[in-house]
Amino acid sequence: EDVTLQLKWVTQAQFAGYYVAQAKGFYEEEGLNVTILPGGPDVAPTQVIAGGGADVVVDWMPSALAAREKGLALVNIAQPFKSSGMMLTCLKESGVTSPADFKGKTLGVWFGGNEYPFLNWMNKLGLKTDGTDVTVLKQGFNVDPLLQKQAACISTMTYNEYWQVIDAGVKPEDLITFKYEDEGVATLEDGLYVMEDKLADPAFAEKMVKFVRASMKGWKYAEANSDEAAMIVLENDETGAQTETHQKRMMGEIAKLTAGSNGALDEADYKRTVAALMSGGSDPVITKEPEGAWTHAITDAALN
Amino acid sequence: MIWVILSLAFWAGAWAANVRLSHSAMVQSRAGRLAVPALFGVTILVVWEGMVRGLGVPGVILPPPSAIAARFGAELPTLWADFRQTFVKGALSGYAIGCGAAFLTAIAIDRSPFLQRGLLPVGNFVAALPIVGIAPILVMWFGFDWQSKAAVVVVMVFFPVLVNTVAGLAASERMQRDLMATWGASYWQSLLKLRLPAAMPFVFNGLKIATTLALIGAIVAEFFGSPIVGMGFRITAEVGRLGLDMVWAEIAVAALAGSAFYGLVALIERRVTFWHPSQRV
Amino acid sequence: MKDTLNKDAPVIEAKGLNLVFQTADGPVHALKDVNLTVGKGEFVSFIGPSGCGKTTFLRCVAALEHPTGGSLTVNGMTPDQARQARAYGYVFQAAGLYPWRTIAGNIRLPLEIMGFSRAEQEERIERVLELVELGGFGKKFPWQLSGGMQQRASIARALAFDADILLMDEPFGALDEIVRDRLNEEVLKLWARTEKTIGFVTHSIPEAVYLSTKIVVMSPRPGRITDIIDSPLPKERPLDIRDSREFIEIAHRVREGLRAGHGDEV
Amino acid sequence: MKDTLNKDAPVIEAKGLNLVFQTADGPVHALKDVNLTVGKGEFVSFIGPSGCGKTTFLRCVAALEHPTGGSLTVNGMTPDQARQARAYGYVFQAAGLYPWRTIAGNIRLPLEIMGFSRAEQEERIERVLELVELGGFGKKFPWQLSGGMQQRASIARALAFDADILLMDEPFGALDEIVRDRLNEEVLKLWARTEKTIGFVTHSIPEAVYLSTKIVVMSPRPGRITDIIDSPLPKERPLDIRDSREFIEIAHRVREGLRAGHGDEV
Amino acid sequence: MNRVLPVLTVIGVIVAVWYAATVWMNRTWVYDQAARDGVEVSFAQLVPATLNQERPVLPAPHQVVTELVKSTFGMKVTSKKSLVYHGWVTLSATLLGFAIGTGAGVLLAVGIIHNRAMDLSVMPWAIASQTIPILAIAPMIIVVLNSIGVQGLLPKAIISAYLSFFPVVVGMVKGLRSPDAMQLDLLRTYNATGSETFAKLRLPSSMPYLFTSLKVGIAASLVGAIVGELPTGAVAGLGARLLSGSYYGQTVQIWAALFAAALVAAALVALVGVIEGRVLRRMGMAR
Ligand SMILES: Nc1ncnc2c1ncn2[C@@H]1O[C@H](COP(=O)(O)OP(=O)(O)OP(=O)(O)O)[C@@H](O)[C@H]1O
Ligand SMILES: Nc1ncnc2c1ncn2[C@@H]1O[C@H](COP(=O)(O)OP(=O)(O)OP(=O)(O)O)[C@@H](O)[C@H]1O
Ligand SMILES: Cc1ncc(C[n+]2csc(CCO)c2C)c(N)n1
Ligand SMILES: [Mg+2]
Ligand SMILES: [Mg+2]
Repeated sequence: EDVTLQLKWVTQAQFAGYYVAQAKGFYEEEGLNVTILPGGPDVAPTQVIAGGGADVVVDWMPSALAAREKGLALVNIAQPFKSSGMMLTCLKESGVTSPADFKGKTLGVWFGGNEYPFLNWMNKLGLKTDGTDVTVLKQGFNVDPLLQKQAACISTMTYNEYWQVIDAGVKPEDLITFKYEDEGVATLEDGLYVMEDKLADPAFAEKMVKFVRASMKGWKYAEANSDEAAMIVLENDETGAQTETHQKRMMGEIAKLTAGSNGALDEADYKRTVAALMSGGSDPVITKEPEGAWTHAITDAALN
Repeated sequence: MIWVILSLAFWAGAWAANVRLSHSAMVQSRAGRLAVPALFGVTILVVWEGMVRGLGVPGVILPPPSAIAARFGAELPTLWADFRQTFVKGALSGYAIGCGAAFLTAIAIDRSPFLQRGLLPVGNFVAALPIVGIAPILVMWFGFDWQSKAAVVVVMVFFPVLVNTVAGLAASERMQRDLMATWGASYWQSLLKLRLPAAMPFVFNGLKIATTLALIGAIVAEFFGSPIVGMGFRITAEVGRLGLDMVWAEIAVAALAGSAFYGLVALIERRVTFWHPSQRV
Repeated sequence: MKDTLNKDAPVIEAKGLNLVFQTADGPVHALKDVNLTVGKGEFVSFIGPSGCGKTTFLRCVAALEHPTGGSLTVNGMTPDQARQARAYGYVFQAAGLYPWRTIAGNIRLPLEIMGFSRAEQEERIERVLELVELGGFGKKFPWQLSGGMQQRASIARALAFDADILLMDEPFGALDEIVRDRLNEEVLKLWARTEKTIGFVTHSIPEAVYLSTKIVVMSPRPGRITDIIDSPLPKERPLDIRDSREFIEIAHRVREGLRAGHGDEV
Repeated sequence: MKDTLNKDAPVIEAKGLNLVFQTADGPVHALKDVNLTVGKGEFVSFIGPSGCGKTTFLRCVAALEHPTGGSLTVNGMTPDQARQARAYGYVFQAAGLYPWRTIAGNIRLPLEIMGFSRAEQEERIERVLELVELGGFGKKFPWQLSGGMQQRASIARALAFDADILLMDEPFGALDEIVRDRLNEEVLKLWARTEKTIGFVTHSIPEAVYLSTKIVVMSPRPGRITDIIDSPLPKERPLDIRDSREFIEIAHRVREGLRAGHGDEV
Repeated sequence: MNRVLPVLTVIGVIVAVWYAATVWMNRTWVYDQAARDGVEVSFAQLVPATLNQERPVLPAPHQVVTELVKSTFGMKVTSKKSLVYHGWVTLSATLLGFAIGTGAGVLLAVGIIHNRAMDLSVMPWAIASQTIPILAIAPMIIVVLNSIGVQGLLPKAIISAYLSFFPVVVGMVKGLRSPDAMQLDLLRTYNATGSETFAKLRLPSSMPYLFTSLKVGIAASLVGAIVGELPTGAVAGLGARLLSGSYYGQTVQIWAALFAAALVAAALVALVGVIEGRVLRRMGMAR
């Protein structure tokens, strides 16, 4: 049975579980033939699945819920990531010591569906993002705005961009970070989503059960064998741009985020995410409580 | 299905009407010459709408023109702000600086065949550098606001204008140059009175190519970092939230602005090079 | 012969002039060993088969080509110096008007370059347009005129600034016989009035004989002078002088010269 | 009047022909009320000042322009039908050779289009190249030839496919007198041999008189025929017929006709 | 070969300016690091420190060249770190796209000159099509093609074709219209058909124009192929190389990929130029 998985970003340890499951033959054991499509800045997983280019996608919940409200009925079938790895990383020399200092500063943010947690946080802090309180910079693919001091803070992931800043020669003690988890504004990250209408087909649901089961096996293996997982990812990187040290370190950080999850979505986390997204000030990401945006049916079948 | 058939029927009808129109006396008039491409454009929109509806293409993949138009109407202030940021600040300033610099450079190297022989191949090489590679670098250098967009535009328009202007400065006929020589005209006199006028058709060729490059350059550069306003910014942001109708509204603005800009330069060209045979039809 | 015209030093003096063009297919010997002396106020016609170097010689005189051998002086100076002294009015084989300027604008161009005052420009444009019978066409653009009218405009342009030496390369090639006759008369009148030195290329034997004080017959490959005929015709020449015995005799001699040069080439 | 030449029905017959060009500046009356009958095997020259409509008339005959009034038949058909019957050989005012074809290739072009066999193509090319004295130049490209040679090549091209009607628009304008004389003789020979009907535009009075059985004198704005002169000269014409009394008389009449037409316009 | 010296001179000047700029643009970083470490740097220390940074704002020329050479010749061509491998991926999409774009452009041009309705209606829209930011619609094209089952090389080639057809249309229309009235009239006197006129007059006379636009078109194709690589997950190709270099802040890698792209473009343009020379010489149009 063929399954196509569309990732949210380029091949890296963030998606180690899937690559491990494939390399270790976990998918094969389930009788699945899985194709993993890497993503990138120009790939919107929601659009790919809407176009029928993938059976299942990895996406962040805010963007998936926003798409659902736009009429694209995505359903969360599993949530391998328990906690959020997103944070704002600031240069100490910019004078930021706490969120109270954001006022008047320039902050770098990812757009393209990743801006919601940030906007929600700023709303909570009572800071306007239209340039009156903070100046928002749509940051590109890299950490240059911080290194060039074009921004006081930029968005980073604990497992990736933060280390690029460090690799660039900035010392950890020159930096100050604000994790979304710690600020109480975290939203759910990498989950698995499928189309609602397809899920109604029992054969497809069955296939997804197998897929989730094998994927979670992959994740747990990756958590336990961090370095091996990183090497597997490296082998799958077609661009040849990844480095071993970076991926090993990333895998270590990723393991911390997946640690708390057995794959099933925690309803409390879901509620928290929805509440955060609906409170988004004048421009909430979603306007009404989503219905049927997640199911335990797959994970229940897969994990028992 | 009915939508598909209707739109195909409309296509056939419009095509027949256009063929008729273009052979009638109407085309002699200005209105007639505008009617044909307008009808063609309307046909594209109707077929698009019919196909999207008839084949049930989801709006998150390709929205129908009606939805785009509705969003366009609803978001005019945003579109205007984006247009000002990207087109007026980024593209226009870059266009002016880039074309101006290229023109002056062309005149500067005009006297030196040595420089021309050396600079043009290197210039062609630089012009072949893909903008998707240059844009991130320039954003890193010039910051994320419009200045870096203008810089990208400058890089993009510089060489086409330079190459065309240099070619144009060599375009005067030998006999015309010889005439200047028999009158003992100075370098500047023959530049001003002969070679620049003769170069104008070429210069405008470059200027016209540069108009389309300018807008594309400014938008693309925004993909690599921008403030939270601008056409490129809006496109990335809206793609992420599946606001495809807004994306297409921005694309429509880009196409309208680009075509208008091109048309304006073509109009100026008509005024300036009225004497050229290609303008005399 | 009419040596009295050579009032003082020769205006154009070519001694053993040679010009070889280096082309991709090898050298082309365009002028070989050309010796010619032209005095002030002379009217010299050049005649010869296509490709024999008539244009090339005129271009050398105007410093548009540089001889590869021999010496050439104009008013005792090098051709380049003479050009800087604005000694030349040149009418090319094709009209060569600038399409972005009106007829008047074209005639004004050399006047602007030579720094004539605005008023004088207007006055001169008016005058030469009348001379070539184009009065009233000053505001037209070149492409709005027929070929013959364009050619006349280019003659007017060369006359406007009163150069000492007028070089004309088949100026009347595109005109019909009647207009040609009329313009021949005009040129003769102008020449008689102003004592300009004129170099004139033509393919027409009657025209050459009618206009010139000196007819230079050339032959091609490599271009050289085969005959120089000093005309005994008087300075006043009504059109019917063309039926005179003297005229017919000179024409005959020119034709013979041409025929001889044609031996090797069609 | 050599009416004997009109063996049967007229080849070209124009009755009250009018042609008005609609231009941006208003209408241009290029041909007004032109009446002309040309019999088979006649050699008709058109002469008149620049812009009088000579080219336009020839173009009407060849169906390249369509009259706005009056009637015009060619071999009893409309010009368009005659063109479809491939009745014309046309030599344009400029040589108009295709630069990407050799001289032979240029001459082959109409033969290809008219579907001659390969062997016959070769044979004809050979023959017409000899005729215009370009034997051996078949493999050259046009720009490798002088202007005069190019013009001869374009004449060869028009002769290659033996059209009944040969229309030539100032074919010898770019040539010097000697070559011109020689080609005039050739054309006459060709005409005498083949009994083609020839329409011929020229600015040269002697040329018109020397070649034609009929000389059409035109005057401009609006273009009309002012005189039609049937030549009494015999069909065999040595070059020195030009010194004969008859010749000079006809030339005189043509010149008078031209001068009259020139009254209003230069 | 009288070009070599001028080109070398210009390159020499550029390299010199580049080195100076390298020192200038990278100096902030050196000073900042020094300030963080609390030490002073002299100019003599500054220069070497700016020329060999791992993440320079502007890499020094020798860094780029080293990287270029290393990733071109320094490894197996099948390696994913080899520029030859990535260059080939891009090149294949470029060539396919160029073929499609040229074909479409020529056909469109033929339509335009033979059909007045097309002439009037297509040109303005062809111009408008080029003002659309391709980078914005490339992802949509990929998704739409994907949904009808087209994957792999073709979607990239289509984006590449989108950029290259325009110059070809413009050049071909100009070229096919370049015969003057007299040349056309000549064929009418032979009563030549439309297709004979096309084959024997319009097509040959359009050749110089065609080649000029092919040179523009093939460079545009390359840019299109690179742009097309980004929304396909950017897994391989020079575009992927640019992007991943950018994403991981590997400035030197970006510059190397950039130069590789320009070199490929230059080589392609030169190749078209050689073919142009051959063809035109055979046709007798090159003098
Ligand atoms: N720039 C040049 N390069 C190479 N050869 C040239 C150049 N100019 C002229 N020639 C050659 O020099 C010779 C003389 O040319 P020139 O133009 O002086 O002839 P001409 O007597 O004026 O002929 P025509 O009566 O046709 O105008 C010709 O064979 C010509 O091909
Ligand atoms: N296509 C056209 N459109 C408008 N006017 C035209 C056109 N062709 C010719 N004319 C005008 O018609 C008149 C006759 O032109 P034609 O070319 O027949 O003159 P011609 O007798 O051949 O002159 P020449 O001796 O200069 O060749 C001219 O006034 C010309 O300007
Ligand atoms: C242009 C662009 N930049 C950043 C992200 C954000 N993002 C989403 S997942 C992920 C992986 C973290 O290493 C990152 C960075 C994006 N989607 N698009
Ligand atoms: Mg000449
Ligand atoms: Mg004519």
